[in-house]
Amino acid sequence: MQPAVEFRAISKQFGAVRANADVSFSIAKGSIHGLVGENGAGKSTLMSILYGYYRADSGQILLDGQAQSIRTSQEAIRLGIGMVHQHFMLVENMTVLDNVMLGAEGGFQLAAQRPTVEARLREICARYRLDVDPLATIADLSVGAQQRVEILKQIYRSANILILDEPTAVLTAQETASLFDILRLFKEQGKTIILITHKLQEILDITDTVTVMRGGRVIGAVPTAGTTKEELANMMVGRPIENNLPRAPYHPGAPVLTVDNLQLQDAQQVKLLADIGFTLRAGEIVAVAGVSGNGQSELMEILAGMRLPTSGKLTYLGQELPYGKRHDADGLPLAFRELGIAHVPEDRLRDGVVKSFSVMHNTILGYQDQLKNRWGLFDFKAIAARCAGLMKKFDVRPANGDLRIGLLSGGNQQKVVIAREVLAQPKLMLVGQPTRGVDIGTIESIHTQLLALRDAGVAILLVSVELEEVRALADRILVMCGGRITGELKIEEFDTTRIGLLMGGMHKS
Amino acid sequence: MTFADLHLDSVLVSTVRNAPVLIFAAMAGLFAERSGVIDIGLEGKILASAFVSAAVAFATQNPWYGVAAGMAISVALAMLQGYVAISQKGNQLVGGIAINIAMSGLTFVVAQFFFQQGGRTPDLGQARLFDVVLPGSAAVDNIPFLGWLYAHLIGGHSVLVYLAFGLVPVVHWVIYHSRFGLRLRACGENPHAADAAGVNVERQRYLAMLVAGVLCSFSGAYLAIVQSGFFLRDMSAGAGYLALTAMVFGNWRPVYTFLGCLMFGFFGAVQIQIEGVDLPVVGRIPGSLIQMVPYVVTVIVLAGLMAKSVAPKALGTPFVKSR
Amino acid sequence: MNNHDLPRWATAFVLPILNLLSAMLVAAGVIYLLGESPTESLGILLNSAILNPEGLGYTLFYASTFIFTGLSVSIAMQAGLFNIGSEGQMYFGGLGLTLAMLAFDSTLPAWALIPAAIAGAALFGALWAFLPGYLQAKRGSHIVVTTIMFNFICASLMNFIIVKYLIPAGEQNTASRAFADAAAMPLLNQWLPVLGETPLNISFLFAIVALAIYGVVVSRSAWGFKLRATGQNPHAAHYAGIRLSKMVITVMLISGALAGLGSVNSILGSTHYLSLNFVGGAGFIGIAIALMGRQHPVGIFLSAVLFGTLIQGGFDLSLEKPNIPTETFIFIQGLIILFCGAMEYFYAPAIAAVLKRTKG
Amino acid sequence: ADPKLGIVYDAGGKFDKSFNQSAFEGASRFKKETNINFIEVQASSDTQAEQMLRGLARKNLDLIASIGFAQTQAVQKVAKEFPKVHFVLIDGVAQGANVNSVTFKEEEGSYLVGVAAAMASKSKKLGFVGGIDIPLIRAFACGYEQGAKATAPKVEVIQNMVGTTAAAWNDPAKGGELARSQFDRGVDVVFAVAGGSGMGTLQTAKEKGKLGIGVDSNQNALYPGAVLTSMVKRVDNAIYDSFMQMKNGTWKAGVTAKGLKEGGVDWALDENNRKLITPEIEKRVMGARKDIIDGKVKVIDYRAANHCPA
Ligand SMILES: Nc1ncnc2c1ncn2[C@@H]1O[C@H](COP(=O)(O)OP(=O)(O)OP(=O)(O)O)[C@@H](O)[C@H]1O
Ligand SMILES: Nc1ncnc2c1ncn2[C@@H]1O[C@H](COP(=O)(O)OP(=O)(O)OP(=O)(O)O)[C@@H](O)[C@H]1O
Ligand SMILES: [Mg+2]
Ligand SMILES: [Mg+2]
Repeated sequence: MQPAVEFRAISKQFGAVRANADVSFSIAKGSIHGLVGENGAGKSTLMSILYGYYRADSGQILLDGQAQSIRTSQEAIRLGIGMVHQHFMLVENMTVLDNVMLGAEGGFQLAAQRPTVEARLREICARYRLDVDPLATIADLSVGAQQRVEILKQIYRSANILILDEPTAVLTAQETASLFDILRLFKEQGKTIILITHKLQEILDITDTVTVMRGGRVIGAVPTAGTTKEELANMMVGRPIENNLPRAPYHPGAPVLTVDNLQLQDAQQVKLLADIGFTLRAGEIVAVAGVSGNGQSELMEILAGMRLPTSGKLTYLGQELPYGKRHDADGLPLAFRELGIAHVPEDRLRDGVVKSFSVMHNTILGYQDQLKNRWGLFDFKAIAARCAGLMKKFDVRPANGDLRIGLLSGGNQQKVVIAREVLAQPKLMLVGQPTRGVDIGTIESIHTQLLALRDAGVAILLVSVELEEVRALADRILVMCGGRITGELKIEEFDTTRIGLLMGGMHKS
Repeated sequence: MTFADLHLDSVLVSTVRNAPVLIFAAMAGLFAERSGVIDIGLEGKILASAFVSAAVAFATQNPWYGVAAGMAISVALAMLQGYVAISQKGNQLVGGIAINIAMSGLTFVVAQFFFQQGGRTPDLGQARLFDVVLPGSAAVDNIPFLGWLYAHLIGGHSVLVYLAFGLVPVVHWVIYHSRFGLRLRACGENPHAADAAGVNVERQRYLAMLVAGVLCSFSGAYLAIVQSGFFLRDMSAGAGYLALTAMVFGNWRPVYTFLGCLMFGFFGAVQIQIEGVDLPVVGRIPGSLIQMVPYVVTVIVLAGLMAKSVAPKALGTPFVKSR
Repeated sequence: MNNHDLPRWATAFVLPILNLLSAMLVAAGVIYLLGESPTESLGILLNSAILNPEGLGYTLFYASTFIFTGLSVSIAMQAGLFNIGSEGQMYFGGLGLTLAMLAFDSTLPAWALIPAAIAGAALFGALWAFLPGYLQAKRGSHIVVTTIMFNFICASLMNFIIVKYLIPAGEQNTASRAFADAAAMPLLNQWLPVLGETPLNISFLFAIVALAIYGVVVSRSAWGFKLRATGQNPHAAHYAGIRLSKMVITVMLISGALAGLGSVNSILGSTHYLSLNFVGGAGFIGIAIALMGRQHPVGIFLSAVLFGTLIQGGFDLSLEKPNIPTETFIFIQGLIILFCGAMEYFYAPAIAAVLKRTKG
Repeated sequence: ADPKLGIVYDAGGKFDKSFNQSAFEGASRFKKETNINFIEVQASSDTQAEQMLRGLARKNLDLIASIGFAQTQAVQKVAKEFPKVHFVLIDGVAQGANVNSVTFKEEEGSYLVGVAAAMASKSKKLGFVGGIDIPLIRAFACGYEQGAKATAPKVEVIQNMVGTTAAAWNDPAKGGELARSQFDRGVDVVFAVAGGSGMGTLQTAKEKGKLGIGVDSNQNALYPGAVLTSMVKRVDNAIYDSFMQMKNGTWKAGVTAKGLKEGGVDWALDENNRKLITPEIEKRVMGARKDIIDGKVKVIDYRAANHCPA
């Protein structure tokens, strides 16, 4: 049978970077094909070429055996290709309906089309068991729901070849499972799916074949049935990956942070956090697990000083945290940093880095007042040296401090952020989604750093939707749902089912 | 001062007459900015179309040729702006301001070259657009209120006034209920999403600029061949910036923007009426201070009543494929 | 944005020169159409604005004001604020200066007058920028709109104050009385007689110092870092503990003060009195300068000198060539901004192609 | 030898429909009659005025005419530096043995058109549209009001100013709008003293079938039948005379205030407004004119009195 997609010797150069070098492989019709590789391996670039975003410098793409020149996304769409991008391609202030109609309106007058489209959407939602309200506004939807909208768009346009670039990076286990159910349904209908992910378990769970890329090249393409995580990891990174990182025995020290009866309401008096209470000790990692959007982010923001709680008592190393009589949290994070609280924000692109700044300047962010001399000026020689040291220690690639950080891959940006916060020698470290979208090699190195910090006696609060990550790092686990803590487990009690129930709001019983 | 001193009737008629310059320009800006292109170049386009329409109307003695020529120049400038913003991916503010400055100089130079009247065109005389007298106006003119309403507030304006007011629902419909508008808004909010959905972002933005050019031209034509009857250097006198303000004020939404334009028109008219009048409490406000009334009101309204204005998210950022 | 992989020397020198040439070419076309010789006109322009020392003096005199307004717009832009209000801030700064002079010019000694004038100008400039800054920071009122409004309001207010209070009895001129001679900024021709009778004064040196301080503060100081972080990514700035509203208000105060300082050169350097609408668009030119100079001190300096050249040279040229009205130079300013500021990468693909070919 | 002459216009430029233009016309008339050329420049700012004056003085001009009060200080300064050069300053008073300052009694001319307006008005409501609220404009307004009130004590004068920035002289739309609003309030004669903006005022008067009054130069011909008269301010004569005196060697320094008597201001009566000016009006105006010239009527100058009696 003709392969649905065939890449023939695709090459693509960005300046000095060979993003794709002589990439050739094919994807069978009606199969789910995995694509894995380190950050910056060239996966997204290849898919962008297929979707008409970029033009390859050389090489050919064949669809059903026909050579196609795909110059624009419009052409790709016409050829039945659909793509769910790593960063959602949705217009946030529009409804689901309008987002689906965008580019496929079916006529000049929207009003004439809307009822028909809406009906079709409802029908599709029912058939594929997609839980989406066509009239909801995107901004009001959870990440998972937005993901479903992206899929919905593709189904509506009856894409035959569906590209998913890291669709699961922001999803919970349940959401991932239901996404995979949909993909299986797709496959049954003879559609072809290309799935990019950094989670090898997912590759094993759902794909038929898998292609591994490294440095822009194809390292190998293997049937999933005959491979293992270890083999894939080895192919990706070029060395074996350690899953069970060594850690010192659990000996928690004195309490570092005590949260008592913390409450948070928004302007409309909706309770975002209710009755939160826990204690965090030196030398332990406490993970907050939960479906995203259940108050974890707010909790982190309050603890980092980025947001004020409505009420509650927060004691840090014996003193009350200085929320004081403030009207807003303007400038508060600085005070918290000075107390020794470091923060790796969940949304690194939004909060954690200034994309247009160099890596070196980003290593100053938040610590600008500590690094200035008495004239208020920076000593850039010293800062460059500091940055170089940091990049070396945390293996940031490329190790060039003058590069704009926006040009680094997500994983490397994350390393810079973590390195910056670790370097401040905090007593309390708040870490949000530290490995989202990061490749397995980098995950390993980030985890190693966090464990080293714990072993050095730092108290770490980790928010993660990845149960794998929680299991790998946590000493204790708090589960949140609906702004409340619904349960607490020791790591020995780790039990996916039980955690799943708690995450769904089944109260401690 | 009594209520009658306010001459509310006169104020309202004046509001209606003043607003079109702002309405056309603000609606033009709305199209451009909703597509993601900052249109600070409204002023320059108004001025250029005012000059060209006056000059052509004078030369041909036909106002409609003037309107058409004004449209041509305004569209040409909008395309230049589009080329800078869309194809060259240059700084949109710089592009717009460059056009404003260049037009302020060029209209004078050209006007001077052709007419030798100090950057003024000769009077248009019969080549002006005249006011429409609604049928039966004379008959009803004596009926209190209704006569005024029919013959003076609703009737008795130039065609362009009706066009301006008629434009508002049309723009509303196009922006919110047409394919063009959906794509337009998508390009201004998240061009990457629009692109991924198969919308040609550059084309869409050029189209938006085209519409902006057409609409803005009416503003200049109205100024020159309706309101004044000739072109005078720098006669746009900040109308482009005021229109932009009305648009920001209206949160980039057609109806609110329209209300913003009316507000400027209204307070401009009120200001005329209260000049030299003894007001309760404050007494007679000196002439020069009266001039600031519309602007002070705007600041107060912006600071006091309005929620944060939300610009289209991608406003001002050139669209570059790749995230 | 435009990533054409050009070497630094090409982006820093070749592109701007080509852009400038393009603008000149269009301008030459217009001058030709007006019936004059472009080359001769250019000669006159350069001669009267640059080569002739007195002309150069005037060029730099105008540039001194523009440097301040350019800095005013630039520093706000660093924080992501588009301050269109430098015009009004400079105008109001002029009032502060004037009040200081009217109060003290007969009592204070000369050495104290100039600092007093500077303080008055900066204070009032800052004052006029405060409310827009405050409203932006605390109420989210769009700074572009409020500063435009404040320009209009300032014009009215100043009109009122000058006419009502400052015109000396019996005078026609809509201006305050002239200040005591002691209050004049020392002219540079004292030390450089070659400058002849030009108003170029120590404001120029102040402007250079201001540029240097601006450069150091913005790119090397912690405060400048916070400033830029605020402009580039307010979320990250909040995360970094930068007090956004304080930053916005502070930078607007500084921006306004800088604009106000522009009046020191205009008033104490030349006219010695405050007159109606004395700013004459210097604040708006500051916007063009900030944009064209990319908010970089060297860029601001060069753009300011370029605009000074156009004003001074254009002025002389229109004297010699009556067919070329001064307004032609407003048009040329627009062209230069267009080519150098907005279409800066117009020639980049061509240069890249040439470089590629020569490299083989 | 022929004298070397120059004119420095102020920011309004030589086509400002106001005193700069009038000066230009006077100089042109001189040139036409004598074939002696003159240099002309425009100074956009006070700094430039000084620069220009000095530049011209260095060229050893014999006489430089500075138009507009904004050049007062500059003339004073440069005149001191170049004692051999002669200066004429229009609308301002500058010190110096080589300066002739020419001011005009705008209030007297305005008084006359005020009389005409009050007579021509049926509603007894008069309008005044000024450019910017500055003393000079107020002097026009005040003289106008005095003339009107002297003619018809009940008459009401509504005043509006176009704006506060330089744009106020170039905003015919606003000039027209102000007139409309005044007409709506019952005004039927409007006096426009607003440079280019005044064009909009006169235009609107014509459109609305009301009467406008022009200023500075004779604007009766702009909209024949709709311009009642013009308050002419003979800057042209002042310039023409100065140039002539220079040529003839009779030029003298000093301060001249030109009123009706000196022919500095007047009202305009020509074929364009002949039909509008009834014999009664003409008689009344000419009477007032004579009274002023004879000193029987004293028109208060707002600038000196600092308030308007009317
Ligand atoms: N628009 C671009 N301009 C320049 N270089 C680019 C561009 N896009 C990608 N690259 C380069 O191409 C390489 C491959 O990038 P790509 O996005 O394909 O990686 P990836 O495999 O998708 O990584 P990740 O796992 O992080 O998503 C990167 O090293 C990057 O430096
Ligand atoms: N405009 C660009 N110029 C240069 N390189 C780019 C550009 N855009 C992306 N890249 C490069 O492409 C690579 C992958 O980019 P991408 O945005 O896919 O990272 P990422 O996938 O976001 O990382 P993560 O998946 O962890 O979030 C990075 O190495 C980045 O440097
Ligand atoms: Mg990728
Ligand atoms: Mg990625």
